[in-house]
Amino acid sequence: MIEYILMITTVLGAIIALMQRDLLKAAILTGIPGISIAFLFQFLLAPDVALTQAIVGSAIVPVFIALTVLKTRRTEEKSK
Amino acid sequence: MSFYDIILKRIRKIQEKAEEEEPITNVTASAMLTAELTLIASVLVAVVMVRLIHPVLMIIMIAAVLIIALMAMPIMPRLRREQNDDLNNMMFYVVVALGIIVALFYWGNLNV
Amino acid sequence: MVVDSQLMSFFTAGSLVVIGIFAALFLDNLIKKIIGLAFLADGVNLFIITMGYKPGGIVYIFLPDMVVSNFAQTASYPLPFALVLTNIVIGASTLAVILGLVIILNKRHGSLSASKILRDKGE
Amino acid sequence: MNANALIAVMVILPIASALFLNLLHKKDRTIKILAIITAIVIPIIPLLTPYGSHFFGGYVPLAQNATLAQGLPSLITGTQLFQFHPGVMYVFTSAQQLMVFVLGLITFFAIFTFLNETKRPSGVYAFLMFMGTASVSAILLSDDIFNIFVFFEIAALAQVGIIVASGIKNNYETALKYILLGNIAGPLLLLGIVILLGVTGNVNVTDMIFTFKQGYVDPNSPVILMALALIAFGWLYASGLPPFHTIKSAVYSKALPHGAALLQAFSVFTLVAIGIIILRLFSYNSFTNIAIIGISVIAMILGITMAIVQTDYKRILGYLAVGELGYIGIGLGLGTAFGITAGLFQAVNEAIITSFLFIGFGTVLYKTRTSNTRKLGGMMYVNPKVALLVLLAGLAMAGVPPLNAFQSKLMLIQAAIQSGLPELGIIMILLSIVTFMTFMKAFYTIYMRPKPKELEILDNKIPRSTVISLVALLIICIILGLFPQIATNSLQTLAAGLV
Repeated sequence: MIEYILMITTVLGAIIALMQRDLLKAAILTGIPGISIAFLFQFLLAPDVALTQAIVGSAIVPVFIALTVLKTRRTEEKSK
Repeated sequence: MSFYDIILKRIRKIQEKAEEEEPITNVTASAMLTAELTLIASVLVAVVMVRLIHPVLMIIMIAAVLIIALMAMPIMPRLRREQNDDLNNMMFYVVVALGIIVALFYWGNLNV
Repeated sequence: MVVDSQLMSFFTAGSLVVIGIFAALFLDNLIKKIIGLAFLADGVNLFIITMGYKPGGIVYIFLPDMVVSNFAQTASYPLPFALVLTNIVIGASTLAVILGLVIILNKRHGSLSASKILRDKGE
Repeated sequence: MNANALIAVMVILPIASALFLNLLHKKDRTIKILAIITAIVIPIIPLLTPYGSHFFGGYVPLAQNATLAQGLPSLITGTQLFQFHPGVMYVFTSAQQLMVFVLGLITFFAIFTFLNETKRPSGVYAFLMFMGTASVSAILLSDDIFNIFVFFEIAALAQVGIIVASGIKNNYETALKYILLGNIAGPLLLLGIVILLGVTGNVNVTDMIFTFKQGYVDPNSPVILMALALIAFGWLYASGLPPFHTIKSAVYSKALPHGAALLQAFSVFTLVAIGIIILRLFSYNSFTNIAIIGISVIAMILGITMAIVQTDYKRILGYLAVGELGYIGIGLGLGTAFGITAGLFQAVNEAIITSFLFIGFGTVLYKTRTSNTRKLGGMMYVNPKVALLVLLAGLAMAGVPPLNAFQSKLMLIQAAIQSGLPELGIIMILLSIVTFMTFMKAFYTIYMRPKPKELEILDNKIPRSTVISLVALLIICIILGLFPQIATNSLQTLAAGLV
């Protein structure tokens, strides 16, 4: 049962992260699909991959993107 | 006014519409014309390969290609504007090509 | 459970891929594009893992107190998992390169909009 | 077990020397010597290596492992389990020998010209060149399709690095576009690979073909068609066929001349390697060849017609290089042994000739710092010898006897006529004439027409090493043109194995 919740959070988290106007929020919310996918890997009998994904997907990728946002600009400008 | 002049005039007109910052010299116009003729000729020769499917279909398609080419005469300026360096444009064509390739392989496996 | 969890996992991976391609195609902001591409890679990884999953199987780590034949029958297929480990690392390093380029471009143009800074330069 | 270590050295040596070059930063003299030595050694290794296959970690198939094979029950020795390749396997035949040799040669000339045209060779540029060479030779050698994917990604990163290191205007934008598109194509290629893995159970191409042949899986199942389509899509990205021809030509035009010469060699050999994999896996599907021919014809037409209307001569060369890729694709797509031989021979020739052209036109950039044909002119009086060499390169690209592309294009046309498609021959002749016309237009505007007043020519004389490289490439062109059987004999066996 838990895996279905994880799948739903994965997809919803991805959509929500892309719907943010504040890029920092989007960057942080990128971690939600990452960590849900890590738990999914655990459920799908891949514990070692789950560890790697938990670090990369929930920590490294959001932090990289957040640092980029902090070094560039916070909000998404209107596209012409 | 011969057919050549008509094509040349239309090419220059479209170029002036297309890119104002780029000066229209004789070199660019004649290059455009060469590319145009190369395009049409090679497409026509390529269409001849339809004969492997059906000869009559080939004749119909060659006639259709000729008519379309003469209708939309300066194709090359438009084609050049399509193949620009804009990322969104390239991304669009890439995704479209992905769809086309997948569809073509399924179609071809059934029909070829 | 009536619905096969493996099938649902495949659908999740497919939807992640679709979301990623949509974001890369239709969102103008570069950060959003990059996040979408990260989702695309995640979806592919999830697809691979789901492919190696065996319903009702066990983890592919051979513990000393296991029977070999029983392990061979019930363990999930480890090769895709090794591929995913490689792919996660590749994705992270590529992401770092992309973000570095984005920072430099933002310094130059003061913008993150693909239609502004990655447009045709007419050359 | 015939584990042939030198095969691995072909990939490991460039990577090792690249990492080592990165370590000793700012020691220009040491870096120069080391890079030159490595660049000389890289083409020599394939000539010394005996044919065979290398199994990483010594994981040979059970059938070849005498110690394990004895005393195994028949339920293992009887099944395909006995034949499977458990580890990463590199195959080295005469065709791979020729291609890796040519790739190493182009790497040598690129490094040679780079080290003498730049004052301070320290930095990541040589590192990236060696990494790209290593990954493309691995793509050529590897029989393990996931290994090919990994080196595909490394090659993409190395190409992006070469663009970024060039320091030409707007190179960062082009690099970002290239890597963003690569992040769409790469995962989809991986998706196709793992679909094959899921269906056949392993990533070794030989084993996949074995499973197809033995009928363990249905080769016409829609899942495998999806894999075929996705792998073909990744192939388009790696080789720069449409819809990636715009970004690929932009990539060529944003790299320094020696870098561009190397980049086009990368894409040519990646096209050949992954195209061969596709043919080996999917040649049972008669639509594969048709699709390859169609894509190649589109690439030729779009590339060459777009090359005519450009004004930046590096962009012209980039589009011409993309258009010339179509000849190779047609050779591969014809499906006959003669056609595939012609295609591979054309690949070798084009890699040589296009790097010849890039390095030759690079002298113009070196003298004037501009690549816009509108601002250029009168370079003939500056250095007539180089102008003559560049003209010969253009003749070679157009396929004028006795230069090498003449032989391969003749073979391609013969193959097209033999397999009942003379239209392809007509298109190829027409487009090579237009190619020559395009080249002559660029050549005229750069070299022959009177020099514009506002064009100032720097008085730094062209390094002798550049001229030496050009002459050497010309000699290779003439040799391959006079004795094509040198190349074709070594390519025939691979081509015969594909049909």
